[in-house]
Amino acid sequence: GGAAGAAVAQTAADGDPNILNLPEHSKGLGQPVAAEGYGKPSKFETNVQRRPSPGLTQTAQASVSFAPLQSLFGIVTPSGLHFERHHQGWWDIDPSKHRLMVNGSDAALLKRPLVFTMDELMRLPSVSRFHFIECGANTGMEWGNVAVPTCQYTHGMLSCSEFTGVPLRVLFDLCGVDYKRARYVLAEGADGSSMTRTVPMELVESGEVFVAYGQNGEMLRPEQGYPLRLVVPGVQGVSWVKYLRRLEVGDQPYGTKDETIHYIDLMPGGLHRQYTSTQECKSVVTTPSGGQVLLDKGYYQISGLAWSGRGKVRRVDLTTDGGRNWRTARLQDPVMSKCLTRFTLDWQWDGKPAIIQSRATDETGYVQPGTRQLRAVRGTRSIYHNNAIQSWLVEESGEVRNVQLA
Amino acid sequence: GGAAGAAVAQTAADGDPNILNLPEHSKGLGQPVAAEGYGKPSKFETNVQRRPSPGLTQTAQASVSFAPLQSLFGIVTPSGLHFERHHQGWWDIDPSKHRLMVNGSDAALLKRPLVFTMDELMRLPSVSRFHFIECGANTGMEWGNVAVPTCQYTHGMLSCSEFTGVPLRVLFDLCGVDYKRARYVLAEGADGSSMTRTVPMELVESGEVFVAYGQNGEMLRPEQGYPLRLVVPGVQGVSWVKYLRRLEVGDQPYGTKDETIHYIDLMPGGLHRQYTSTQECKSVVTTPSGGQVLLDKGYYQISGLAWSGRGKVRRVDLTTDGGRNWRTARLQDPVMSKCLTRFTLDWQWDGKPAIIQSRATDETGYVQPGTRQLRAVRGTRSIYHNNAIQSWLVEESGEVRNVQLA
Amino acid sequence: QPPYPGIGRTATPAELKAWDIDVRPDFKGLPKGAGPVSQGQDVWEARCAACHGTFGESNEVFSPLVGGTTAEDIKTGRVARLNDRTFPGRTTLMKVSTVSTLWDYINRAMPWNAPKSLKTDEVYAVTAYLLNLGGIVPDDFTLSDANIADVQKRLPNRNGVTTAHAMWPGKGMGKAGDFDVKAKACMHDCEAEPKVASLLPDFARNNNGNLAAQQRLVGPQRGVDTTRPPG
Amino acid sequence: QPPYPGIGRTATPAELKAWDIDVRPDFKGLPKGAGPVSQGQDVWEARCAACHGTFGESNEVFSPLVGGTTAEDIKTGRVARLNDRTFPGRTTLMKVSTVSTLWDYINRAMPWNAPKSLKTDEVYAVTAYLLNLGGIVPDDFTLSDANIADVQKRLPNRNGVTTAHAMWPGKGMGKAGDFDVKAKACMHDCEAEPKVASLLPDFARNNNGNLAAQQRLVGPQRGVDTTRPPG
Ligand code: HEC
Ligand code: HEC
Ligand SMILES: [Ca+2]
Ligand SMILES: [Ca+2]
Ligand SMILES: [Ca+2]
Ligand SMILES: [Ca+2]
Ligand SMILES: [Ca+2]
Ligand SMILES: [Ca+2]
Ligand SMILES: [Co+2]
Ligand SMILES: [Co+2]
Repeated sequence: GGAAGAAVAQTAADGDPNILNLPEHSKGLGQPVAAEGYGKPSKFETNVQRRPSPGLTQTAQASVSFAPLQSLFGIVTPSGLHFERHHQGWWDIDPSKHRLMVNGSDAALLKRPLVFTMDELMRLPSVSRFHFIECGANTGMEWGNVAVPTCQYTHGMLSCSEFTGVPLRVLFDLCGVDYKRARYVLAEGADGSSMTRTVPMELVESGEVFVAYGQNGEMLRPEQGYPLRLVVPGVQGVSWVKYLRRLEVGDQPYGTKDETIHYIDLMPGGLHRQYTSTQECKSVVTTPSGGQVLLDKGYYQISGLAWSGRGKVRRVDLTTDGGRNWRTARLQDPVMSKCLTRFTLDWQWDGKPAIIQSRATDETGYVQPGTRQLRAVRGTRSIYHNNAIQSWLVEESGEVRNVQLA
Repeated sequence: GGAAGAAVAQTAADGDPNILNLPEHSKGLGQPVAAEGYGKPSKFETNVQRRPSPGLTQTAQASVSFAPLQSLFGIVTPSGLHFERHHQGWWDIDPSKHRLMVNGSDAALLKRPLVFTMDELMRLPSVSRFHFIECGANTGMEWGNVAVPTCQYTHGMLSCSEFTGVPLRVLFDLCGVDYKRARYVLAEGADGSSMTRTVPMELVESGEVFVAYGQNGEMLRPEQGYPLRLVVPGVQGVSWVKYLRRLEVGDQPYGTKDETIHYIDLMPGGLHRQYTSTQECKSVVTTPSGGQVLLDKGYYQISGLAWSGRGKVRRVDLTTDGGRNWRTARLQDPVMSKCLTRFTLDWQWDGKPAIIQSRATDETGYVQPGTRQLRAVRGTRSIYHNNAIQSWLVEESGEVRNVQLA
Repeated sequence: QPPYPGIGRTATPAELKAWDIDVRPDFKGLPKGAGPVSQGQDVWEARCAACHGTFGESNEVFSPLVGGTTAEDIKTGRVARLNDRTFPGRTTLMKVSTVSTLWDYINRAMPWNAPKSLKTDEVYAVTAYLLNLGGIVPDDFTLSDANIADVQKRLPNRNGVTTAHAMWPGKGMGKAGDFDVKAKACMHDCEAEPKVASLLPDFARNNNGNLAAQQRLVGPQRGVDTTRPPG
Repeated sequence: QPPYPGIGRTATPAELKAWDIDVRPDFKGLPKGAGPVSQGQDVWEARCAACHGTFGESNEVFSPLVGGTTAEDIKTGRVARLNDRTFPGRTTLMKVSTVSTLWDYINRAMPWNAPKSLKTDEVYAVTAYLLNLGGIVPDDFTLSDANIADVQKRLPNRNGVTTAHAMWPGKGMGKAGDFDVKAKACMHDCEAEPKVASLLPDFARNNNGNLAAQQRLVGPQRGVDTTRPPG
């Protein structure tokens, strides 16, 4: 193991050659504007990629690629690094041909079923909001044991963007939905899987759910559902139906494949919890984190992400001694509801083994549980909704390892 | 003129063929995950590019490319579309060889001049904050007359990102800066122009100024100064020195080329204002805006951006009758200091000519001026700091034109 | 006059028919039709077996569809093997609690590489075949809109789900607000026993590729070179 | 012990020398040296004239450096032509108020395609040549660290700048807080005269390229096709 090519300042007696010998870029003429009409990251950043986890899925179209959380700053996920979860592959759909239909399970549930073009949807009143999206299966590989080495793989089915779109309530009002009877919404995609999920009408009535076309200032990316996806803040990603083609209102939940065969949580005793949707309060330290090597003893800023599907993060506590003693971290502004919150804390590493954990509390008072507390209630076979406290062991060598504690 | 290929729903008697004939993507298998480890926008979005304005500069390396504000949502600018302003071209600098030096104009101004590697800077306590950056010359072509057709060219030297980096005060404290005497900071870049600008120590002491390596979750883009740039919230972009290699503290301003020969504002009477730095409160309607054609009469959501270099936007008013009557727009959360704020307002277009303007007020009470009010004080030859109210004329044909009023 | 004149138009009956394909647990949305197990076997072998195996047992492209259910389960409506930690994997038939889901999903999404290419009767037939493989319907069974509700009563895991939890953010079901896991935020001298119980074995170190190539080249740390042993 | 042990190290004298190249208006930072106008002309013709023109008059790659200043300006320290709206462009010598700026900028950034390639004496010389072209120093002048302060006293626009404005966000200069433009937020029946006074003439319609290709293909509007006449 050990650090791969740490750049140690080669300071000769009179100074650093990187200072004494002026670099080419200080002595020449650089590249023109609009060399790229749409720019790319530096060539020195090619290690920062989204990646699938080998062996996790048997196909690449019903699969996952994970966001490299260990290399991200702040709360916004660059759209090029947004995690992917497809069930039947992704498409780049012509928006001029895309349609959204709104109908009822029976005709009496609304006054008129409507069809919208993208031109029409983009004319309607819109909102822009920052929200996290987390797959219900995020950290699912870790219910029983440590399975993967880095936070890209443990927590990387998580991203956060500024989404823009039309509150679903606006569309439903246009259709004359009977909110008394219509307590459930079915969302359906236009891809091969025509992904379907049931959403509670309460979240539509609150104004929170919207049909989004924008993400981080531009249109959604094809991998994230271009030109239209549902945004269901606080709820697991599978409900944020991509390539959204249809919304149906009904008086019963729909028991779709991804709420009857998957995204059901196996409890001790053999019952499955069905329609588990909320992403409960959770956090993870991203710096330092598994697979990294600290270059030196001394000061580090511990940094990570916290979020809750029930509202704002209220507090994050950090320990470096495996949970005996905790300190409260700084929360970075802005702290927004159902959005990632970045936290930081100062740490002097003395070079001895240390176990770092973070524990988030949300505005409802819910406290992120430890692995043992979570397992005591839910066992280890739920697959979904693992929001346990993550532990990183910093070894004397500086190597950081993913561990679970007794 | 007229709309270029508006997608009208071709609704046959029994329905839209885009619904009746299932599209390929509903009947096939799409692309795999991580087809792109770093993803790109849809191929249908290629019109959304940053662009130089023909004839504005004589070279492409001392030049500008403008962000396509007319196509952006929310407040975050996608990094690939961030406006560019280079004086001697851009570079993709190896971060392992980049250094930051902090020194004093004379030795007594600090206890020790220091050199930092990127490894070291990225270990220090960091902040992540959303801020706009606007070139002091933004809208500069429009001081005297209408010069360019779209808000990409009138206002596109404007972008907004979540920046991450180290408060400059942390570095200055490490150097033992004598804040009593050292009231000015010189920032210097590592590119050919080795761009220099003077920054007031007050903004460092307030904790606002930071040396940034992160932008929208990833590292800065090469065009924006990778691996290090200064962030000076509220101050014109030229002070946000890219490829930052050196900071010097001094007891006098530095009279650099870009504060003595450029970025000086010519006033009536022939005096130049020097060291004009603050970007005063300003706003622009981006939808609808110049160069667009409205597809139809009826409902539109007017939408735009407001910002102030002195703090938060407090209010935005909108008119559709060229300034006779105004309505107050909705401000989109979050409203942050020295950051773009998105505003929206409902509008029913009756198909008659309309003149749309927005007028922002910031938390200091400063009201964005009209063209006449601004010219009455500053004339028309300032080049920089044109924050006048923008007017868009919607013609009966639906075409929107950039106009200035009598 | 609507608030947004000219935006949105009424969907036609043909359009609704083309897109409104969902089938609910109460069979609302289910089109009329029928298909026998024997026809289902033909469809299966022609259109499904390549991926899922002749008996739905394959793990090549996805977890097995069939297996792990018993005649006893069909009686109780609870799949006993869901409690058997030694049983490898969990098949579709072990989990599915509503037969509508099978019908709906096959109809909308299968075959995976040619979704929506099956005729309605073929969906009935191939669903019948899968149910037959699971011993839920006999070899001579013909599944139809008329008898599917009876089949539901024989589904092995039909009683295997609950909505009694706090994770449905609506009032229609579940028990919102009542968290099942109640942790406390202890700050000092907490009970925690900082003993490592699980970590990746050294041989698995490089399973996710060389981590040195998965971390930024600059910053407070590097990626560990997992092509070399630890230490 | 510093709060961040091991982070940052003291810069060496050689490093400071290599990078601390700025020259302030009070000439702090100016290295010793000298260069005559005649040598400056050689440097200019070899290294600068291709871009800026033999007499600094070219507008090919950048606005002209020289021109527009008079002997009278040298006396008053104010460039009169800055008030002459008919005078085309504003040259560098018309604007620059501190001679240190010229020296510093040429030293750090010119020649544009080979910045920092000039020797110190060459910077003195070519600065002298530019000043000579502007009639600020005589043909036989040798600019040096010893006499540059005298040249400052002859700079045509040396009295042409003010910091009396509210746009310096510090207290060291300017008058922060006192806005010069005081608009009011009238809401109803405002004085505004909504008469169009300026718009792009039809012949300039396509100057920035076809706007139809500069707008998204979908949404509430399209880009106007500027290859065709308006209407
Ligand atoms: C080309 C490969 C392929 C073919 C052919 C195919 N399937 Fe599938 N099937 C898959 C994959 C992959 C999945 C998992 C999709 C996902 O993850 O969403 C799947 C999922 C399923 C499921 C859901 C299983 C579960 O537990 O979620 C059923 C049921 C199913 N297939 C039935 C069929 C039937 C019936 C046919 C033929 C009519 C068929 N499949 C043809 C690949 C295939
Ligand atoms: C290859 C072309 C090129 C050469 C050679 C060149 N320059 Fe320049 N010069 C430029 C450009 C382009 C600019 C504007 C840079 C910018 O926008 O920041 C410029 C700017 C300047 C300026 C600042 C003018 C202003 O008003 O901002 C001065 C002074 C100057 N050059 C002097 C020189 C001298 C002296 C030399 C030779 C030693 C030289 N130049 C060689 C292209 C050139
Ligand atoms: Ca239906
Ligand atoms: Ca200096
Ligand atoms: Ca319409
Ligand atoms: Ca499997
Ligand atoms: Ca060090
Ligand atoms: Ca010019
Ligand atoms: Co999923
Ligand atoms: Co600039």
